[in-house]
Amino acid sequence: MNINILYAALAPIVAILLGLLYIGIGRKIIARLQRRYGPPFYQQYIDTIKLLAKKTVSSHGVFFSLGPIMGLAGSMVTLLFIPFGSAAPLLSFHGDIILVMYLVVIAPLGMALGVGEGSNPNGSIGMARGLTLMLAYEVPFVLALFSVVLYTHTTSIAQIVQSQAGEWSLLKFHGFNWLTFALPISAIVADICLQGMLGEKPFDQVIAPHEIASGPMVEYGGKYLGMMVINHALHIYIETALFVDIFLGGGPVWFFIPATFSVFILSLIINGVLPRFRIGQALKFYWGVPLILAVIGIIYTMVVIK
Amino acid sequence: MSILNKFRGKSLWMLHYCTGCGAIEMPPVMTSRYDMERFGIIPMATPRQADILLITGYLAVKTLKRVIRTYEQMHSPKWVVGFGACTVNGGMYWDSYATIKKLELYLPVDLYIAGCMPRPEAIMDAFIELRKGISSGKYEGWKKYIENYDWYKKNQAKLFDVKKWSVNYE
Amino acid sequence: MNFTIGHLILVIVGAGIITAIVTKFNRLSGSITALLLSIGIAFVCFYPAFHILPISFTTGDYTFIFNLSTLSRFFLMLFSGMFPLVIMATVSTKPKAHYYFFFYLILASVIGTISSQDLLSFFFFFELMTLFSYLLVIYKKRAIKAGLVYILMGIIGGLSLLLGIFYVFWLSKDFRISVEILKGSYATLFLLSLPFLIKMAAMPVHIWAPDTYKESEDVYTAFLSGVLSKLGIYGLIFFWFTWGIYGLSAWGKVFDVPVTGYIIAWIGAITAFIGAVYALLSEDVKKLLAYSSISQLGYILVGFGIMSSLGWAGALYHTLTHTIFKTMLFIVVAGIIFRLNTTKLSEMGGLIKKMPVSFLTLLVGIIALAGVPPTMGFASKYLIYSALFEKKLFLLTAVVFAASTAAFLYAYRLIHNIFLGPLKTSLKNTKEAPLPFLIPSLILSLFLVMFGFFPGVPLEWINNILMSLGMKSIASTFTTISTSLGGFNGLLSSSIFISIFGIIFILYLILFPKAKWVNDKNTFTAGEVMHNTDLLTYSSHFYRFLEREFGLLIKLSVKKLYDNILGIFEWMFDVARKLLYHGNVNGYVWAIILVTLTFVISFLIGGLR
Amino acid sequence: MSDFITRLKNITGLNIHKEKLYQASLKVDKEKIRKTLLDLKKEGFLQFTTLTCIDWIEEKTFQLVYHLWHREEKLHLKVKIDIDRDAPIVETVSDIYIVAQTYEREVKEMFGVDFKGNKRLIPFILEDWNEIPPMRRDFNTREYVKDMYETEDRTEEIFKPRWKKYD
Repeated sequence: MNINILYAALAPIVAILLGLLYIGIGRKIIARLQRRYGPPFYQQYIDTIKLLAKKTVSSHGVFFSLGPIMGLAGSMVTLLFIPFGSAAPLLSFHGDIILVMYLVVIAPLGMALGVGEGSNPNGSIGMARGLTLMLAYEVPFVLALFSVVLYTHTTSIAQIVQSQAGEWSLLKFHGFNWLTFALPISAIVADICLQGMLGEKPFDQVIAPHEIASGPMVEYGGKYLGMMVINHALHIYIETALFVDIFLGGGPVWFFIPATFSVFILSLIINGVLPRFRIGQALKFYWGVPLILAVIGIIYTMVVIK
Repeated sequence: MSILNKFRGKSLWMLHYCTGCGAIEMPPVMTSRYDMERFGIIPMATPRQADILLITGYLAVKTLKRVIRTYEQMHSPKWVVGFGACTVNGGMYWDSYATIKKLELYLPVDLYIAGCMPRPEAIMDAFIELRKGISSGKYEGWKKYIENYDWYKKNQAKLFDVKKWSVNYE
Repeated sequence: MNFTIGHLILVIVGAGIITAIVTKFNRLSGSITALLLSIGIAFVCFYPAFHILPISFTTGDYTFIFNLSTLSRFFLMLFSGMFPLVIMATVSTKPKAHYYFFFYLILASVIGTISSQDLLSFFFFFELMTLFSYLLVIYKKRAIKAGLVYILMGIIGGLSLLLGIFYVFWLSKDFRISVEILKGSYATLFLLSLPFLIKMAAMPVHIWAPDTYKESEDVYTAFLSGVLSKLGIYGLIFFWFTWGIYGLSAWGKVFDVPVTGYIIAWIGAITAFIGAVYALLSEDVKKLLAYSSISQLGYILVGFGIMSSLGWAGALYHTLTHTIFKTMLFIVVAGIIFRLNTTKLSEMGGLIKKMPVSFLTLLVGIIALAGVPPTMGFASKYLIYSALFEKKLFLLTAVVFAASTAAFLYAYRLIHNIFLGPLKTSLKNTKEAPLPFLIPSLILSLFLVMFGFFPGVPLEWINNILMSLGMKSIASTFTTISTSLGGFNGLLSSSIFISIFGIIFILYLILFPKAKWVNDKNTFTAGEVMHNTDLLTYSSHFYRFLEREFGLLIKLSVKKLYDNILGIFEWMFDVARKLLYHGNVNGYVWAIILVTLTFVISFLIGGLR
Repeated sequence: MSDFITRLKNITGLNIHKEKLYQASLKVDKEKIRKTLLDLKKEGFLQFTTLTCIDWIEEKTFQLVYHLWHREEKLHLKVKIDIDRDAPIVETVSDIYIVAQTYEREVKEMFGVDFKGNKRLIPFILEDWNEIPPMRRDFNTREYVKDMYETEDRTEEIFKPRWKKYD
């Protein structure tokens, strides 16, 4: 238990460092996809430190300043309820997947309040789009989770991870306990939803720098933006860790970190070659094929467990 | 603060104010051919996030007001780069009634890139120069702007009503 | 101290008369009298040393029975607890004498309804409640048209209830429901459910709600939506539990859920979703809250329809949550309307600096509405989802989850359009809402947060109800709720959130230099000076892109369906009028003969049976 | 083409000169401009291309040129009027061709020609302009530039920008 608390205290720092590293390597990979040389992999750290080292702090109001703080706190608390693979369950025995689904929302909600007080219409449009995108991807995603709950008879993430546990060693590879193999359709649906959660193309309507001047971030600069970048890094870690915990069996640290990274890179590669949907199209997309696939996945699960 | 300056030099987020023909030289610099992202330079959408204000081309009095307002909205430390002959001395608009001739009278220009137009190689070279200068703390235009605020405002006031256009007077 | 329900009702009526008389002389002292008396009544209902005894009296061979079951007590406390808070909010609006009189009469009839154990007195008090409620709805002149729809739907519900009661009587020759006789009777089930579905504004019969909520007096709307609509779920549980889950299961099961319950759950889910969509597209703050109310009551129906102990616990928990946050939201909004004199969302904006307390309470309200953890909204959502997961109702889950995500959308729209964005130039001199609006909303938001930390406290209460209804209780402690699938610790998650927030906030205060405050004009507008900051407001048609996507849904509104039905009726009556009132004496004679013949034949058939 | 011009001449009684293959010009009196344009619009000149102004300072006149385009006959017709430079007032044609509203605003701003009846003669592109209209030939640009914008180097005292020169 004490070790667990230590892990919990360290988890946010590790997650921030990992998330920033993922973004940095991701930028390099995107650059290579576009036949560029690309920035160094540690570029994101430099950017973050630079932003935090900016000297001017201009704020539109109390909640404008509190928004990023609330976002960061929301992301960190979510993080603690997601196990770090099978290595450290952190607090995940004290809350289950439904709690996590709602804790994830705190960060955008806090951000939304700050953005709203920024009194810039671009930010408000960005938030309206972000919430709509959430409306779009949550429905298929919750159905994908539903099939997992059907299969494992639990909503606790730690127990879902345990149910996929095999013998983990470098020599012996027991990947076949993964829910990805048991529930392939649901895993695909969840991965499609992950694309929207991470806000990668074709679902980057929220940021859309060319349309709405980077949307929610339009009035944020300097240190606040630094906090938002950290929050984004945390967000990337949370979403990918959730996916790996549920569908790729968590696993020990040497598997967990590369797994989260490859899940992120997969969505980034898709991001690299696609243009952007209109927000209405994104809604139509998610409520079309992925939703039907999710329902098929559930029916498949019901057949499998019988 | 020299360590922080090293970080600042390696991460330059740029707001490009594209008037006139200078804008056409930017796409090759941004994209695969010259790839400025490898130096940590990426274009930004709003002044709040940017470090460099890049002015590519002539500035009419009318656009100068907006540029100054944009500059004042940026978070310091910040730098201004004048790009092309038009920002140096008016260039081909040397006798135009509407465009300004010397940008440094109104904004603290840290670096001029001369030429009509400067080639992408010139821009890259200038960015590297800027990067070195920022890392060593050589470029401090934003400090000068604060120190000599009245001097700059006096110059600006000759062209337009600064009270109406500056964010600091509201 | 012991007293009967009859005493309680009489005392409330008496309090209403006293208040009315005082208000006649002086509005302000009338309001204060009303407030004090209502606090007294709440005290009487809450204080554990006071025992409210059952009462029954017989006239002829009929016995009226009034008794408070565990379920009734829950609702009694809900109603009598909310009552003084709502009354408090009326103080600054200074209403007329009959306003308070009717308000007290509504409370009296509601208490009569929830305590009556026989059908006739239930019907009597239920109808009285509808009538007084109608009289309060039309307190404002603008609401007369909306009130017409309200009373019409009330009458339809009342008739349905009466018909159901007569049917029960025809079956059992008794005005009390007993399980054996009712088994297998769809008709009674339908007739005895319809009035409550109307009260809860479930989807096909919801048409009275948006306009009534929008037009009725602002504070009364809080009571109407937050409190009175809960009578629907009380009625449903009151009648349905008589059948028992096993009795209902006799009609067949879908996914381990009785068919009737499954249908109710689907009605609830569709109500929740469509209500949420209408809410996020509405341009009027009260209409938004009205549709939100419809949507939230849909969740209660979903929980109720699952017919498991988790589902009913979820329904009852959400009843409590919704009562608290919707009453609060309507009171806060009433305060804002009191200052602004407008209900249009596009005429508000940027009020956060002018009304900080209202903002904070509304913020807590929408967090509870969205069901996000530090408030008690999450616990009720959690129970409903657990119930859905447990019974493997995946399509329902999808619809309910879509609805609850849509709730984020309209909740954000509510807070954004009123409080965020640039301050409207016309609202420069707005002041904070008066104290009578703020105090009740602060008290209620305190409850929302407190029960968010200790989600087990209300659940213990609900467990008592479940056990009295013969169902399994939910495993819980003060801080945790656990189900067969999982569980959560409310105190842990909330306190960790608060502490991390605190740590970052302190770091922020230490490390960050003092922020330079910038005004609304100093925003990124591509260098332009916004001389009119109203142009920066993004509030009307906030989700325009969704309007395009949900276009079909909007076109297929239920109201149009009713209009079409009305049109058909008008046409029919027109034809009938032309046939009957043609001015020809022969025709009248024939008509009379025809009607007489019909009666005779029907009597003969009846006799033959 | 020539047929059309001849026909146009016959119908409207105007003195039209053919200049190039698809170009013709016509000079009318200042008072007749509205009537002429109305007639020409009836004949099929539906497109009002632009309105230009020439400052004949020696003759003390402004020449306004209305450029019209006939789509079917492919004829670019220039209708010219002369107005007095000292009292530059002419009647608007913005009710005949709605687009003329903007062109008239521009001419008003750049030359100071007033258009009677134009409902939207508000300032166009110049902001805070206090001098005589800048496109008039008696406006001395050089002098104005010399007054307004300093050209000598005097940033030495404050802050000297660095240079990147490429020859």
